[in-house]
Amino acid sequence: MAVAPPSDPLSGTSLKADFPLLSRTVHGKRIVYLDSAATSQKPDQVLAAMDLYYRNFNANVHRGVYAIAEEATNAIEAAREGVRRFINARSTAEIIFTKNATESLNLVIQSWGRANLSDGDVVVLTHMEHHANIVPWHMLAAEKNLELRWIPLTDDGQLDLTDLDSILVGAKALGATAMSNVLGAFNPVRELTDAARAAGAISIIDGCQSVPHSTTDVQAMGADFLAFSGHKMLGPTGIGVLWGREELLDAMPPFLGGGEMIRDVRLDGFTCNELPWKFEAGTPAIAEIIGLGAAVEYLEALGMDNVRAHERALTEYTLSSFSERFGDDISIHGPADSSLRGGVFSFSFKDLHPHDLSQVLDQHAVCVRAGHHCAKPLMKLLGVGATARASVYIYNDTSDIDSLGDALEQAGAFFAF
Amino acid sequence: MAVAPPSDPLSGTSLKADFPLLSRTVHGKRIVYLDSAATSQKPDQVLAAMDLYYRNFNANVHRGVYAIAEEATNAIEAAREGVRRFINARSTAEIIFTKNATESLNLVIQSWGRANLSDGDVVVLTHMEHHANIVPWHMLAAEKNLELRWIPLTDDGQLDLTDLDSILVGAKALGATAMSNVLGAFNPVRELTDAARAAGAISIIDGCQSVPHSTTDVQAMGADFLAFSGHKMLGPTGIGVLWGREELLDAMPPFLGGGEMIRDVRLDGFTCNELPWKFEAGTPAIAEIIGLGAAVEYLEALGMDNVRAHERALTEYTLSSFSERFGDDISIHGPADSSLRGGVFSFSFKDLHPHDLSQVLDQHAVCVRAGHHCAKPLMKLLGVGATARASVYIYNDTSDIDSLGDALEQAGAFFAF
Amino acid sequence: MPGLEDLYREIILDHYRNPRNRGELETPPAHRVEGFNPLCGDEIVVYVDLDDAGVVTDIRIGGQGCSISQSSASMMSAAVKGKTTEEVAELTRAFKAMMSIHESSLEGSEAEAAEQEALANVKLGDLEALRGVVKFPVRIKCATLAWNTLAQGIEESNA
Amino acid sequence: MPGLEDLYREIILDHYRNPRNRGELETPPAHRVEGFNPLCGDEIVVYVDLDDAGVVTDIRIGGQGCSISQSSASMMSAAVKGKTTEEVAELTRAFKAMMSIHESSLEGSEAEAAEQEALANVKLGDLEALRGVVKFPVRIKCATLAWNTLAQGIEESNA
Ligand SMILES: Cc1ncc(COP(=O)(O)O)c(C=O)c1O
Ligand SMILES: Cc1ncc(COP(=O)(O)O)c(C=O)c1O
Repeated sequence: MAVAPPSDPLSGTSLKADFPLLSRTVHGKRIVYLDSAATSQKPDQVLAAMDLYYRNFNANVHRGVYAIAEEATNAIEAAREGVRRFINARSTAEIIFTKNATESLNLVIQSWGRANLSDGDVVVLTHMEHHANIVPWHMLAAEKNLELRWIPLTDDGQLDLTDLDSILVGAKALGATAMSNVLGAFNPVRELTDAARAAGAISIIDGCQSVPHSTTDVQAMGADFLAFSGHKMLGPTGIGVLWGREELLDAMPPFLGGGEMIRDVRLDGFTCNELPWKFEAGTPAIAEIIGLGAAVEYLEALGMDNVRAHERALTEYTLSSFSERFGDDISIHGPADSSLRGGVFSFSFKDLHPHDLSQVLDQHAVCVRAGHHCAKPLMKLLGVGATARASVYIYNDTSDIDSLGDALEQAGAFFAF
Repeated sequence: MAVAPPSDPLSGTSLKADFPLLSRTVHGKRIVYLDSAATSQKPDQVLAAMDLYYRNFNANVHRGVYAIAEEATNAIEAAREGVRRFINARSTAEIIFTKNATESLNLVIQSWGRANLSDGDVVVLTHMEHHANIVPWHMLAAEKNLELRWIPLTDDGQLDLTDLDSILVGAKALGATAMSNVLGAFNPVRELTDAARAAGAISIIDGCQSVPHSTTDVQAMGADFLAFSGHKMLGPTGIGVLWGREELLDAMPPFLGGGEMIRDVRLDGFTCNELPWKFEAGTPAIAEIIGLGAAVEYLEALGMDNVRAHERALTEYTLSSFSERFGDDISIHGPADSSLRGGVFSFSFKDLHPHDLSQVLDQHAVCVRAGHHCAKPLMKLLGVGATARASVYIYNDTSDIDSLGDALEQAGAFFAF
Repeated sequence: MPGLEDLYREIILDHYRNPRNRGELETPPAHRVEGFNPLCGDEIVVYVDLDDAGVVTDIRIGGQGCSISQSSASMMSAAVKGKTTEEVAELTRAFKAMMSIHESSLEGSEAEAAEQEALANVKLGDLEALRGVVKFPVRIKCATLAWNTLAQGIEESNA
Repeated sequence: MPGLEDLYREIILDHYRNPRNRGELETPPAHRVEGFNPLCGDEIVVYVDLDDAGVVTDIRIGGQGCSISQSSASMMSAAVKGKTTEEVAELTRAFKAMMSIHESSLEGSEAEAAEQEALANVKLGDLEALRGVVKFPVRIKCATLAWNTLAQGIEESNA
């Protein structure tokens, strides 16, 4: 259906105008924002949608008969339908709003995990998981005495699937990120979920980095659960999504108890509401859901294949221009082939510590992250305490990469004295 | 220190100008918003604070070296200090940001409860609790086989504390709302927490309705935990607070696992970060925390004693003018004495069903809620399936109450044909 | 803008004030089933008696709710008495079709369109008075509560 | 606006490139303690040897981190060797006082003011070079990491 994408269908330069923060200056220079893997900037359209809610129909949802309460309810349910369409879920019953991807993962791991796992059960994770898909498993493992197994990595930062089937033997669940927030690697999700299903395990996919940057089709993915965050995909903070297969969600016990998630409450017990509300206790993040809905519309208008093509073009530019400019002075983790990776570049530069490096880059208004990126087991495997990480999104263009390169040169010079 | 408050130190009329939604019209009439117990309107100041963040320093927090990441981190930690001051907590280590009060309560009940309660233990709740302080206990009770006991109510909708000490015998925890979202009753929190402590129970106070409407001093309150939501106190959706005593929070196991809440993560385990971050997994609701900080500043500038005095004056006006206008046609649940109650009026009017009533009121642009208000056990006790509820806040004034009265007259006439 | 008269037709208020078939039936032989509207607290109890041929020989309604949910239940009770479960199912589909908002007809297949037409021929009688509810979307669940509860009751007593 | 020169003084970069007392000590007799900066991933390992009189007879530093955390650790190791634990505690307080941002002096009591003055007399020597870190608040934790870790180590070996 899709034709081969042109080299770069989006112009990051012209999109910049939609993002108010990108016209800000820092230390007297125009900001160069290269930390979208941590959080993205937000377009005017998203801010306007939330503002409209607060100024025109701010009211609590689902329980009001009056006009603005109905408008608010319709707006969040329309956003739910927008998210459903965006990831091609079968039904809005499968779209659960959470506060962030971390809560989404904890919801599955605690609710599904407590109900379905017991002493000695095996859970398989990858060595490139974010803490959000590790720590909740450690917590459950301590409670239930589970065995955690780890899918290793190849030298160029991809999953090493050589022994996948034997690793999965006896496993009840597989947790895997669709794209690494450190290595940039896109993982072969369908291959993973097929292998998991064959082994009798459910699969829980962390889509934090993949959903904002590529087309998502949960049905084609073959997964059982998918978690992602709004703030990394042009949406506001305070909103995440858990998608899950309806049969599984239906069978799971509730996670948080309170208003909205009940059908009846008595002194001696309660019954749950239907999906998706069963898992949405308390007043929802109404403005944030509306903002996420607007973000999804913005991305759909661009076309996710175009987003991916743009970032792939930018990835190729980055890899080649940096290798040309810096040769062996720079080393970028993860796959070298741009078809296997997204626009997240964890790198080391000369002998500079990432923390010092990003401090100097900041003086040039270049924003990159330095740290363990919530992936300490991966850092240990890479043999580093931290990396510097630059990451791009729709509004970035080659001039941003050039600015980063210029700032790297300055940093090299500064620490060479 | 505080002198007897004047009859009404705030003018709701002049405050209205700060709240953009209140100038909206519905069905051709200017909106009369009387549903602040469900969610409050937001002043320009709060919306501007969030907008400023998104337009000027939107970045992920706690992990960035660059300028805007530092600005964002400082902003949320300043908001934490603002909340600490607002409720007079000893330390910001005790201020935990959640997504809403429901999550705050689930956090305590699940984390503290799982670690400290076991088979046959007793938990005491009041018969006027919101589902958010009932359902999580039902969930834990089913898991741990706990006994739930209920503090009964007097005929005029106050807690009946006659047998409090005997109800508390052997109890490990007391859960009580500081103010009922149905009856309007302010409960004698200090008396409750003293009795609980004497019985060896911790106390978990639901401050959703009290914190927005009166001065809060967690140290004077004598409680162990206090939960409240931002959206009911001029703040945005998607943000709640849990305050807890540091010793208890320190000893509790983590609730959600992921980034931010860790000190170290290895393949074989993890160690927790310090308070308050230990309980804040994942990217926080950054904009929402900043918005809550601005809301707290707005309320502090008004003075919480003034807020209470204003609402008390409005309560007196409502009770007396409605009794004059409607006599026996209206009956308002909860205490008749305005010193014992806040501005939340659940009522029945003639023989009209609340749902029908609020539909008619909506035609007159008067927003009141109809339903069980997430307090089904209380509804059953009151012998009703639902009530209509009008609730006021700082921006309401006597003209809003008059508009409600006028609309009630029209409703009576409409259904009398 | 829809007015209150669109919602509260006189016949609705009549059924609300003078509900038909209010009460209980002995169980067994009757089957008892409860329905909740979690949003507003409305509760409905349906007692239904089916004979061996699947005919609704008797029905009673209990519970409490707003004028829409109560009048809908009352009208339903009058409409289904003496009907077979197939006829009840068809009536239910027709009623729910009337209650559903078709925001986009793009999604409907041809089969659905044919079904729509078939249902359009089902006589709704008094129930037509509830058509105005569609203009007040939050109230649709009030109107359909009794119907969903009855459907569940019939299903359970067949099981 | 503070410039990079305020942060990266020459003496800091010297300690970073040529860290003093880098290595390990045998445990026991030495005590080993690890410190983490959860925000950036810096890790420091301090080996400290105390004699019966509470004198730091030897100290070694391991781990990895940025120039600020590493140079602070290096300078610390040089500064504390041969000192008593009381002297180390005083030096630590003085260093941390230098590292703290006093946004408001309103809150400080008179006793605190006196303490401030006493600490001002403690000679920090090379450590003075780290004063510029205060202008870069996120980096303060880098500078204090080694000190907190040492304090914990001394506490543990006294216990
Ligand atoms: C007394 C009380 N407790 C708890 C809650 C739950 O608050 P939220 O829905 O913001 O979690 C509410 C409000 O709905 C309330 O009024
Ligand atoms: C791969 C991955 N998983 C999970 C998360 C956690 O997302 P959040 O912090 O929004 O919960 C992130 C982002 O920090 C991520 O990059």
